[in-house]
Parts: sequence; structure tokens; C-alpha cells
Amino acid sequence: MNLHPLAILLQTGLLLALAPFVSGVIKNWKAKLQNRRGPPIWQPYLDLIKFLGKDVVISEHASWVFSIAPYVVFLTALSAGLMVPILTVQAPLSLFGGALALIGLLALGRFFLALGGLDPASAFGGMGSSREMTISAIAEPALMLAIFTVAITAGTTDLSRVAAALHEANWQLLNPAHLMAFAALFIVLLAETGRVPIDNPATHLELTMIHEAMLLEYSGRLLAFMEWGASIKQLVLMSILVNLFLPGTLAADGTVAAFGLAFLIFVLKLLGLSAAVVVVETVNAKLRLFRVPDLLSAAFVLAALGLLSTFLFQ
Amino acid sequence: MPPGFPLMSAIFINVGLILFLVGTVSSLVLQRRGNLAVAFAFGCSGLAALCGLTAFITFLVAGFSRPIPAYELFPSLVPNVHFSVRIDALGAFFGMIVSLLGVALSVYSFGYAKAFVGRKNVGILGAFFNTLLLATTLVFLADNAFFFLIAWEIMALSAYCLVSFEHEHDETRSAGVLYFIMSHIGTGCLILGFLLLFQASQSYGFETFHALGDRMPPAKRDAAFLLFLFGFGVKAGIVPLHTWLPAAHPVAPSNVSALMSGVIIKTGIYGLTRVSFDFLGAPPNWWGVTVLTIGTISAVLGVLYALMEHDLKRLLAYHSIENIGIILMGLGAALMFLHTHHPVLAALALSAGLYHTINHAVFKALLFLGAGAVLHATHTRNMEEMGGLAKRMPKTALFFLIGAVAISALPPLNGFVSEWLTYQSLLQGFGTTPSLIRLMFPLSGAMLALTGALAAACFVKAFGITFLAQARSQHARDAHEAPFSMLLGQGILTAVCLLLGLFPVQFLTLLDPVTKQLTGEVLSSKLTAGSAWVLSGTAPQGGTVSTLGITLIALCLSSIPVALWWLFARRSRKRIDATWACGQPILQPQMEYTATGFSKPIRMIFKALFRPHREVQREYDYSPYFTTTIRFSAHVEEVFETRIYRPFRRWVWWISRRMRALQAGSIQAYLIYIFLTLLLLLFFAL
Amino acid sequence: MLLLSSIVMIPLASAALCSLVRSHRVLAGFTIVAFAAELALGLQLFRRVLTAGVVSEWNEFFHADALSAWMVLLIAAVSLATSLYAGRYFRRDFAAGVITTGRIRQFFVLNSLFAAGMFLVVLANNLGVMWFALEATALASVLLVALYNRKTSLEAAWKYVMLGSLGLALALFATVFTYAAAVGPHPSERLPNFNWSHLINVAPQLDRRLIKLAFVFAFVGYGTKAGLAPMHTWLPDAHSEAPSPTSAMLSGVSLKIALYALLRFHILTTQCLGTHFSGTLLLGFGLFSMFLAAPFILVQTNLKRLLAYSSLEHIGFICAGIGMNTPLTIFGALLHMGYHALTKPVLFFAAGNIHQTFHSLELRVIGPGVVKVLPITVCLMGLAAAAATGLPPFGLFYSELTVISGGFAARQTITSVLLLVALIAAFCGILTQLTRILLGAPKVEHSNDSKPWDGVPAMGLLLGALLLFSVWLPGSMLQLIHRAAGIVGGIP
Amino acid sequence: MNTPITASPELGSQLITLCAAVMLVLQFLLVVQRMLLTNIRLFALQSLMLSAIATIVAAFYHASHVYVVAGLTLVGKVFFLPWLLNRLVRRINITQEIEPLLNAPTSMLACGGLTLLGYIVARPFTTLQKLGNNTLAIAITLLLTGFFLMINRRKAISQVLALLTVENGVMLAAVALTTYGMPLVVELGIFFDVMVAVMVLGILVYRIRESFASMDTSKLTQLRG
Repeated sequence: MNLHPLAILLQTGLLLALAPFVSGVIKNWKAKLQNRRGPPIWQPYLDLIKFLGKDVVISEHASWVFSIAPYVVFLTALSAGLMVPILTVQAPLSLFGGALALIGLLALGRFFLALGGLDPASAFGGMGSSREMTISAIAEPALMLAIFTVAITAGTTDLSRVAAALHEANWQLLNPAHLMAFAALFIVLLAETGRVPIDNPATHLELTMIHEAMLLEYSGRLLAFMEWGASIKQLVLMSILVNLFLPGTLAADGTVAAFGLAFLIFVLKLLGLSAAVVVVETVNAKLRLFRVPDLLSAAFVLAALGLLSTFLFQ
Repeated sequence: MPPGFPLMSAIFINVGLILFLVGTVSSLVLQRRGNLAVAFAFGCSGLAALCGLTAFITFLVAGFSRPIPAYELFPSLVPNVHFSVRIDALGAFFGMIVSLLGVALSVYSFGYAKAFVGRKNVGILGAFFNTLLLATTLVFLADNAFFFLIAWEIMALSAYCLVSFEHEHDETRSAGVLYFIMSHIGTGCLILGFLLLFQASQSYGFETFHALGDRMPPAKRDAAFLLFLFGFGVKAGIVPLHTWLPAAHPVAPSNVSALMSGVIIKTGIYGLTRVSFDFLGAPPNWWGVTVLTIGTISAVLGVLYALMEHDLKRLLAYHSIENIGIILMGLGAALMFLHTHHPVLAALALSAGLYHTINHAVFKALLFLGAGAVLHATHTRNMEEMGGLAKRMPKTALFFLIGAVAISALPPLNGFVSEWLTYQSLLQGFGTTPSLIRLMFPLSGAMLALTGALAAACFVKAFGITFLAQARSQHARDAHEAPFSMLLGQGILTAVCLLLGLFPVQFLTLLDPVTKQLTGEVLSSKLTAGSAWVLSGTAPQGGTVSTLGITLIALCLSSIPVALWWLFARRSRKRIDATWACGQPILQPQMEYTATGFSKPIRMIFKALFRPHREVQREYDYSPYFTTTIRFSAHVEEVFETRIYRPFRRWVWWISRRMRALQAGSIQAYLIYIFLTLLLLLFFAL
Repeated sequence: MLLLSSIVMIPLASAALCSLVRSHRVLAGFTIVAFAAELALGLQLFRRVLTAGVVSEWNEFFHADALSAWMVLLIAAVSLATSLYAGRYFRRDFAAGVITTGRIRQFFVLNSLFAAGMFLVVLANNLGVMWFALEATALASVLLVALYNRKTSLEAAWKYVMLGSLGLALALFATVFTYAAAVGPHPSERLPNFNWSHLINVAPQLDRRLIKLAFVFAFVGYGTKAGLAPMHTWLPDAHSEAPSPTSAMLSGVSLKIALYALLRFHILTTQCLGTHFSGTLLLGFGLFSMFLAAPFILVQTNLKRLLAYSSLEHIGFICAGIGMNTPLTIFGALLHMGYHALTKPVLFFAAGNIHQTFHSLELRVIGPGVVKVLPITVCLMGLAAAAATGLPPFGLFYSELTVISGGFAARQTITSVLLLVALIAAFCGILTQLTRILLGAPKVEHSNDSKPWDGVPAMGLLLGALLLFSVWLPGSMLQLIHRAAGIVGGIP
Repeated sequence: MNTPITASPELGSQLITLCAAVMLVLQFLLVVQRMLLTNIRLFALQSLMLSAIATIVAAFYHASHVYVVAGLTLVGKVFFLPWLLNRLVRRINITQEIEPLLNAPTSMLACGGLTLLGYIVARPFTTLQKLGNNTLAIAITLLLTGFFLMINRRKAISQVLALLTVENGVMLAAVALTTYGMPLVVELGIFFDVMVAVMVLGILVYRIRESFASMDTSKLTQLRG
């Protein structure tokens, strides 16, 4: 198998374009659900353009790490996105790495995000990085175990092959292992994308914010790439969920029609998932930091059960 | 392969060994003339290591999977002792590691040891540095148990002398003693293990030990395995035998710490591999299970304790425990695969472990050298007094950052590759056995994930608190960049990190002889998917990864930000301004996040393990609501130290004190002893 | 030429000469010359024994086999080193005013007598004479221990002489019983032959019960003199209170000489009763001594007592090695004797230097950081300590490993494991204690030693020999030790 | 039995047994007696018995060299040593042993037990001893009780005396077991050794007395551990 430049370009464009849309949708629907008017769906695009144009203010204490962090976050999220099958079973970069590489890349992005938070010497940034690293650390085992559950049934960590395997196996979703893995991954998704009940993307209250705290000192295009990278990461994780657990609808052949169809269904699936996220965010309150581990360990247990059930039902 | 090739490497090795000796002697002779001693000692060690490197690499490249015949270094004049060495793939691989580090560390030491000239006797430092390298190389080359043990003990002895180099501090002395005692106990176990083999084969030769286990009674075989596991485990610093490691590694001079964390603890891995794959024959299942479990526990606990440290070098030492654990996961899985007769998977897991061995050697040495440079610049190991060094020593900061990324197993660097291989082998291990045991694989995989994430957290803390933000103390404020040779030493290791990360397939060919020797499988061909730049899990459709590809793609994608900048932000300016300080006039360093604070969430989450306790002293003038000064200190309890080692030590002292009463000084009592002995023997005789 | 008799006579002569002169230098000179000559003669004897097997003189009054030759070598070497060290040592004591010229002369006289007695022990053919010689060494060494005439040294000497002569009385019983056995049930007009060379041939015909009883008494008696636990109680006192040269002699050879006497009985018993009885006793008490020594080392507060306990541990190891009674273990044990004889005096010499610099042997007083005050002494002491704790590249590592692997080869696994455990325990103790005092920064500022090279020749000589023989055991010496091991193991 | 015996061996044997028994009795007296000078005299008597035994052996068995032993014992152990010790005692004017560890009755009891033990140990060898009955048993008993005496007494002098009684026991054993005693050279060696030993002990006792102002050896407990 070899690389299709066209596919790469296409998927890159898709990620760049779709990511702000998803966050916009979620913000908007959440507002609606809470009887507010809320920002328009395309608000994130406007924000990005605005940020890109603005001057950059850099802290006097910050070093070069501060300025490269946003680009690392952006690029890692983007290249991670190229390993996920979105429209076709065959992800453009599945040859360059599967689930493990994807997790690794996202972790690399987080690494620099946290460093960027520490660099301006403000207490908030440090607090944010500390919490971010803690939560991701305890989210990691659940994530890995869930991935393992899927990968074991497919026999590979290559997401395209996993998708393909599930594609052939008709309607795998009923498999309890997958249900539990899905649930686990959903919780991890909430944690990784900084959603209620783990984090509150809307707040700027010092003591509760996590992701925002790290971005506090960023401005201008640096902030733009930070935000954009975050939303791309969110899109990537969501598309893993939707495409690995409901793979039936990925485009089988290369015809334009098939692509179009796949794209539509993909967007629908995303909207469905976003709706779920919105509901969860609305009906739940943010957890205290030290209650978060309980939630994530619940995810871990779910994934472990899923694994156990693959073991039992084979 | 060209004939006489082994001869070549043999010659190179001999030259190297002789050079080490020359280095030892010359630096002892020149100890009065500090700088000259430094030049000679580290010059010789560097050249010697270079010779060794060429020899071992040529050997591995030529791919001798079968050992070349042993030869005597120098004729022994003592019966039963033969100073004979042989080069085989495993030994050559580890020899390559020690030589590689030897080169980089010697370069680094030129600048580093200068700092001691006049203050301490650098001649001693150089001499024992050479001896240590020499002994370690011989450990990997020794061909019989007697010689192996001699080299092993000399290694321990010189390491002890290096650890207690700055013996003026009490902490250093006690650490050295603890290290030497535990290592000696370990050596005792090794002696017993080897003697069990000797009992079975009536010989000391490693040749005759090969696959000896199959001819031994199972009980003795298992006993030997356990003895070796203990003996080599002490050296490798597995939990719960690790307590000496975070004590001894930090107090040594940094180039020595790098050597110890990089290579010396790897001798334990070497021994374990040698014994369990070469000597003891087909392993029963519980060996693999034990090693895998120990590995997992060591990995998780190691990184957890590392997170609690704010002493930079102790933090790194704890990470050595973690990485030893990861290596052992690979070895344990390999043993289990051997038991279930999956040689290819065994080869995969083994190469994962060995790959991580060399990776850890490189980036841990790199990090210790960085820490050494920081120590050299700030004269403190306490991270709470550092900060802002990225501006004052940018190159060191860059090297340290790369090391940190590598040890956190982040792509595209070498740590990621070896852990990726470990994941692959664990993943495929699930299918190898129908029994419930197979759940161990994914679970330890999850623990490995936890370890990786915690390591990332820990190094965000290590790098962030040490190098970023503003300086927390005067030391840190007037820090300066390290001299050239120290930077060069770090640079070499950084380059190796990148190479090992970006060209794994090419490197794995060097491992072929080893896997061929130990598992009978050649791997590198199975590990390349299509192009030579893509690494693949061995299974028919295992995952693939290409660090090089990822890097290139990322570079291509970075055109997007550039383009966007050109489109929107060409005219935007960059302003430097103060960080928002909540309305305070200026941002005080005290307002920064501290290392202790950074790791507090983890400390709270795992409080069952850490049993943290804190002391807060606050002073105020007129009302407790307006505190003038506040002093906070948090401690965690090291369970093994407080629950196992300290009580045992107390018990020993108590017994000994009690026994002194026997020698109370009264001659009557002494006469009674003799009298009773006489009566006893009279009864015994009649 | 009368080799053996001259070996015994020369020290006596030097003793006589020493009693005449006053000058310290001359005294030291005499003894050095004498013992250098002894060493030469010892090598001569070594060659003769290798060729002839057995050398005897004065119609077999003197009698030397491989075992005796080996012992002669050890005694000569240690005595030479001691006399090299003693001269300078006492000159410093004299300068410090702790000792009078008369006492110094007394030391040199008694020291020569001490050595002469030991030579006689190993060369005497008649067991009675052997006993007599051993008693002579005991008396000489008692006066040496009491040389400083301090309260503590008198106390030590008193305990030493009481326990020692009691033990020797028991040994005398053993001798009598053996003689009775030699006489046999049928008394005859002519005196029976009480020579070793005769006894060993008729051993199998001797009365078994008498020999057994004799061995029990010999074991307790000579065991007391050799410092086997629990009869060892005099040992740390005497070693710590004697002047350092004497401590070196006591621990370096005197203990081993007593052990030699015990071995003679052991051989007789094995010939008569088989190996089991005496072997078991040696092994059991050897192990007991080792395990007793370790805790005392760990909590010791006095430097020379520490070293004394380490000697106890080594003697125990040697006994155990011989008690295991396989060719390999006995060979290892005899080799260990040699290496230990070369190692331990160095430690005592170093302790002497430390004592004279710090005017105390209490570890607390010597405190941390001796290395800053006496760099060279500490360096040599460190080497010797590494050797004594059985670290390579020194020979004791080799001999210890030989004994233990011999045990394994003979399937005496448990015993060997116990031996190893005891060795490790002792190692831990010595390492902890010596690190505590030698390394570190001194508490109080001591004047850096004026004469750093004091005692270095003696220590250098021994350490050099040790290192040499650690990497190079000449074939002839190996042959000698093997023969000695054969004699001990009962292979005629 | 091809031993050429002229005078009636029974008589000799009887006499020897008698003397040996007397030695034992004297030993018991030593155990209970606390006056030092008396102790010394008792020891002298014991030694006298020993030399008597030697003489008897020499007379009844034509072992001319045993006369020498007898003579030496007489000179040395009956006259010289007691004289020496007397001088020592007068010099450091101490008249009697302080309270021993065990009081008189208990020590008698202990010695009785030790005698029993001596007999048990010696029983297998009754066939071996040529002269007298149970002389070997008595010799071993002398050893054990002497040992006990050393443990029980605290004055340096009386410990020396106890040691000397042990030596007597050895001599007795030598005579009893081995017809003609040991070879002369050995006897001489042993004898002079004992002499020297006692002198050394004397010197030490004197020095101890000087520097400790006492002879109580149970006070010598500086060296511990």
C-alpha cells in the first residue's frame, strides 16, 4: 500500500474546515439547551481569523518554548488526524502509524501545551498544566485498554485495518465488548477534550479552569493555533469513536458519489455524538478535581470488562 | 562474512582494554597535576571506548549469531581461573552500549572534571572511571563464571569508590555503603546461582552452561533462577530491591551517575537475559509471569516515586527504576512466548526489551549530563531553587528537552519506538495462550500506558520547573552555559537519540544476531512493512509505524501555519510584556507553581501509596488572617524503606547489641564457657 | 648444614643478642637481619621439602613435612614484616614517652622468643615438645601483651594467660592420652616412640576411644589458643591491648600455629577414627565462630577489637574449610591461611599508625575523615580491608570461592551457603565501620601526619606479596600447598 | 602380661591408689578452704603425694628416670612454688579469699558431681591403666575440680593455685596411664614450663596488685564487647 497525496490533502482540508464547525455546533446547541441564544455556529471561524490578524503579546519571562508550543499542538493534532479513517476505510497515513502513534502524537501536543502553560511564570498556567497532565495520565490506561479491546478483536493497532475488520464483520456494535469499550472511550473523550464534568471550556474562573488556564497568556496567532489544534484534536477523537464503532458507512470505493455519501453520513454521526456531548455537559455539574479519578477509573473498569468479555464470548 | 573478521574485533577490543588500563595508571600517576590527569584519563577512556564501539558494531554488522571461540586475555597463573573472553551477539550488543556511553561521557568529563581540579583528587576520579568502564566491558565479555564474578566485583568496588568520591557529605557515605552492601548481597546470590550450575556441570565455562537447565533437576533449576533474579535484580534496581538506587545515583559525580544509570544497572539486565535465555533452558511459565509482573510493578512505582521528587538527580534515578521495569516487561513477555513456543513473538518482545535498554542508556545518560550541567551552573540539585535556565543555558535546555521527550515515549523519538514494540508484543501475546494468564498482557499494556503518561507529567515538571519561567534563587539567576566539551558530550547523545528514533528498522538489523542467538529467529526482515522506513509488528497484519514519515509529514504540514501567517499576520507585531499578576505590581518568583505543587494532584490521588504528610508553619503580626511568612513542606513515605528495610536494620542492630553481653569482661564467665564446651564435647564423644 | 635446627636457633640467638644492646636501631636491625635469614632458610626448606618430601634432623627430633614448611614460610614472612615495622613504631612511642628503653628491649627479646617458639612448634616431631613450644609462645606473648603495663593491658594479659594456660593444660591431657594410646595395652621395658612420624604410621592400630578422648581435650585446649568460639574470649582483649606489632604476630600467625597443633591431632584422629568425628567438630565450631564474629564486628567500638573479630571470623572459615574435608576445601583453607597471614598484619600496622596519631582506638574518637590526616596509611588500609573482606582482585576472594565451590562440588550445599552468608555478614560490618571512620571530613582539625611514610615498607612488603600471589601462584608453591592439603586430608 | 615385676605390684598399686585418693581429698579441702596460706600448704601436700607416686612407680617398676621426675616435683612443686607464692602473698599481704561465687556446701556438691563425671569419663579406660585403680578417674576429677576452683575463686593467687592443681592432675594421668611417664625430655620441658608459667603469673599478679590495688579478678572487667 502507498500514500495518496490527494487523499492526504483532502483529509487535511477536511480536518481544518470541520474542526471549528464541531466546536461551534456544540457551543450553540448547549446554549439552546440552556435557553440562551448562544453564539452562531460559525463563530469559531471568525475567532480564528481575528486572532490570526492580531498582534502577539509574549510574557517577559517566557522562553522560546512558549512560542513553539502552539505550532507543535496544531501540527501533532493535524498529523494525528491523518491516521484516522474519516471518509474511507483507508486512512491516508495509516501506514505511518495506528492507534499508538495517534495517542503518542496527541500526548506530544499535550506535553508542549503544558510546557507553554508553565513558561510565563504565572500561577494559573502551572495549575493548569499540573491538572492537565494529571487527568490525562489517569485517562491514559482507560484509553489504551479500550483501544486494546478493539485492536485485539481486529488483531492490529492500525486503525484502517480495525475499521476494515469491523466493516466486514457485520454490525459489530452489538458485541458487548465493543459497547463497553465505546462507553469507556466516550468518557475518555470528555476528559481529553476538556468537557464538563471534567473541565469546563466556558469558564475563566481561576480555580476551576484547566485547559483555559494554560492558554491564559496566549494571544494573537499563537492563541489561534492553540484553539484550532484543540478543536482538531476533539474532531479526531470524535471521529475515532464514530468511525470505529459504526464503521458500516465508510466509502467502499473511490467514486465521488461514494465520497459524498460517506461525508454526509460522517457529519451526521458527528452531530449525533456532539448532541450526546451537549446533553452530558448540560445535565451534569463539573466534578471536583479529586472526584475525577473516580469517573476515569470507572472508564478503566468498563474497558477492562470489555476486554474480559472479548475473552469470555470467544 | 569475510573471514578473520572476529579477529579484527578481538584486536580492537584488546587495544581498548589496554587503553583503559593505561588511563587508570596514568591518571593515578599524574594525580598531583590535576589538568594533566584529566586529559590523560578521559582521553584514554574515550579512545578505548571508541575502539570498543568499532569492534562491537563491526561484529554485530557482520551478524555473527554464534560466539567466536573464546581466547585468553592473559594466561592465568591461578588454578581454575581462566581470564578468557568470548564475543557473542548478546555481549557485543551490551558492549556496544557501554562503549557508546563511554565515548560521550569521556568527552563530557573533560569539562566536567575540570571543576574538581584543585578541590578534589581528580586522579582518583579518572582512575576509577576507567576501571569501571574496563570492568563493565569485561562483565559483558567474560567466558566463565569465575572471571565474570571477578569483573562483577571489581565493577561494584570501583562504582562504590566513585559514588563516595565526594565523601565529605554524610549522605554520600551512607549511600555508598548501602549500595555496596546490597550489591554484595546480590553478588552472594549470583555466586550461589553459578555454583548450582557448577554443581550440575562440574565446570565454570559459559560454553558448558549453555542450555544446562534442561539437564538440571527442576527444583535446583528454579532455585538458580530465583537466585539469579534476586542477584541481578538488585543490580538492576527492581522494586522492591531498588532502595539503594535513588540513594546512590544522585550523590555520585554526574558523569558517574550517567554511567551507573545508563550502563551499570543494565549489567543486571544482561545477566538476567544471559541466564534465562542462554543457560537455564526452556523456561516454565511462571518465570515469564514473575518477570512481567515485577517489570510492571517497578515501572509504575518507579515513575510514581519519581513524580514526588524535587531533587533533579533523584528524580532521574527513580526514572531508571521505571525504565528497568519497562525493559523487564519485554523480557518477561519473551520468556512467556518461549514457554508457549512462539519464537517470533519471543524475538519481538526480546528486541523490544533490548531496544529499550539501549534507548534508556542513551537518554538517561543525556538527562544526567544535563542535570550535571545544571548542577555545575547552579550548585544545587533542588528544583525549587531553579527556573528560568532555558534563557541562561539554551543549548543545555534544548538537549534536556529532547531527552525528556524521548524518555516520555513521545514520537518521533527512540523511547516511543521501543515502547511501541513492547505494545505490539503485548497485544499479540493475547492470542498465544487460551489460559486466563493472557489477560496479563493487555493489563500490563494499560499499566505501561499509565507509566508513559505519568512519565510525561513528570518531565513536564522536571523541564518546566527547572528551565522555564523565572529563576527562583540567586544561584539560578547567575547560572551560565556549560563549557563546550560538556555540550559536545550531550550533543552526541542527542544525535544518537534522534538516530535511534528515526531509523529503527536500520538499527533493528543490529539486533538480528542477538535474537538469532537467543530465540533462533531473525527479525528485522519481518519488521519492515514494504518500504525500509516503516516499522511493523510481526503479526500478519500487525500495526505499522514510521517515525521518519510522521516527522516529514509534520514538516510538510508546517507549511500551513506559514501560509496562514503570510495571509493574515504579516503585519502583526510581537510585543514583550509582563505576565498578568492578579493586579500585583510585579510577579514574584514565589508566585510560581513549585515542583511540589505541580505533583500535588498525583500525590492526592495516590495517597494510599504515598501516605503524604505536610507541615505548615505560618507567622503573623496581629491577626492570623494576615500571614507574614508561611513555610510549607510536604513529605511522602517510601513504603519499602519504612516497612521492610528500616525494621530489618533495627532488628539486626538489636540482636548484635544483645550479643555483646556475651563478652561482658568477667573472666569467670569466660572460664564457664570453656568448661561447658568441654563437658558438652565429653558427652558428645562418649 | 643443619637447616631445621638453624631455623629454630637463629631467633634464639637474636633474642640473646637483643638482650645485650640498648640502641633501638641496632635492636631493630638485629631482628630484621635474623628474620630475613629465616625467610631465606624457609625458602630453602621449601625447596628441600618439595624434593625430599620430608626433612628431619637430630635423629628425627626435628621433622618437617609440607605442612610445616608452609607454616615456616608464613611465620618467617610475618615476623620479618613485624620487625620491619616495630623499630619505627617503638621509636615513635619512645618519642611520645609512652615506653622506656628497657621495655623496648624486652619487646625485641620476647618477640624473637615468640617466633622461635612458633618455629619449634611446627618443626618439632614429638607431640610433647610441640606442646612445650606452644606453651613457650604463650608465655612470651603474654608478656608482650602486658608490655605497656596499662591497667587494661594487664587485664588482657591476665585473661590471656589464665585461659591460655588452662587450655594448654587440657591440651597436655590430650598429649598424655595420645601417649598412652601410643604405649598401647602392653607396657614394655623400652620407651615407646612418641614421634609424629611414628604415630602417623601406627595411627590405625591405636586405641580408638583414647584417641577420641584425646581429640576432645586437644580440641578444647588448642582451640582455646587458636581462638575458636566460644573459647575465643581472650582474643579481642589481647589483640586490642598488645602493641600493634604483637597484635600482627598474634593474629597473623600465632592463631594459625595453634590451629596447626590442633590439625596434627585432627590428622591422627582421621587416620584412627575416620574423618567424620573431628571433621564435624571443626566444621561446627568454625561456622559458630564465623556467625559469632559478624554481629560483634557490626557494633564494635574499638578499631583493633574489630580487626580481632575479623581474625576470629577468618579462623572460623579456615576451620570450616578443613572440616568439610574435601581436597578442594582443604586446599582452599590452607591457601586462605596464607593470604590471611599476609593481609591481617597490614591492617594492624595501619591501626598502629592511627593509634599513634589519634592516641586512641575508639572509633568515636578517631571519628570520620582519617583519610585527610593519614592518606597513605588509609590507602593501604583500604586495600588490605578490601582483601580481608574477600574482594577481587585479592587472593582471599579466590580462596573463599574455592572453599565454597569445593563444598558445592561435594554436595555440602547447606554448609557452603552458611559459609557464604557469614562472609557477607562480616563484609557488611567491616565496610560500614571502616567507611564511617576512614572517609569523610575530620571533626576536629588534626595536624597532618609529619612522617606519612611510617610503616609503609612493612605494609608495602606484605601487600605486594599478597597482590603478587593473588595473580601468580608459582607451580612449586601450589605443589607444596597441595601436598600439605594431602597431609591434612589424610592422604599419605 | 610380659611385664618383669620383682616387688609385688599389688602393693605398689595399693600405695598409688592411696596417694591418689589423698590427692583427691586434698583437692576437696582446697575447694572449701579460704585462707590463702593454708591453700598453698594444701597444694604443697598434694604435690608431695604426686612425687610419692612417682617414686613408687620408679621403685616398683625399675623406671630409673622417673626418679628424676619425682625429685623435680619434690623440689619444684613442694618447696619452690609454695615458697614463691608465700612470698607473693606476704608481699601483697592478703590473707584470705573473699566470698567465692558459690558457698562451701554448694561447691562441695558441685565437686561431688564433677567427681562422678570424672569416673564416668574414665570408666572405659580402666583396663588401660596399669597402676592403681581409678587413678585416671582421679586425674580427670582433679582437672574438673581444678577448673571449677578457677571459676569459683576470685583472687588471682587462688586461681593460680587452681591451675596448678590441674597440672597435678595431668601429671597423675601421665603416671597412671603410661607406666613409665612420658619421655624424660618431655617431662623436663613440661616441668620447666610450669615453673616459668607460675613466675609469669606471679609477675602479673604483682603488677595487677600494684595498678588495681586489689587482686579481685572479678574487678577486671574493663574490656567488653
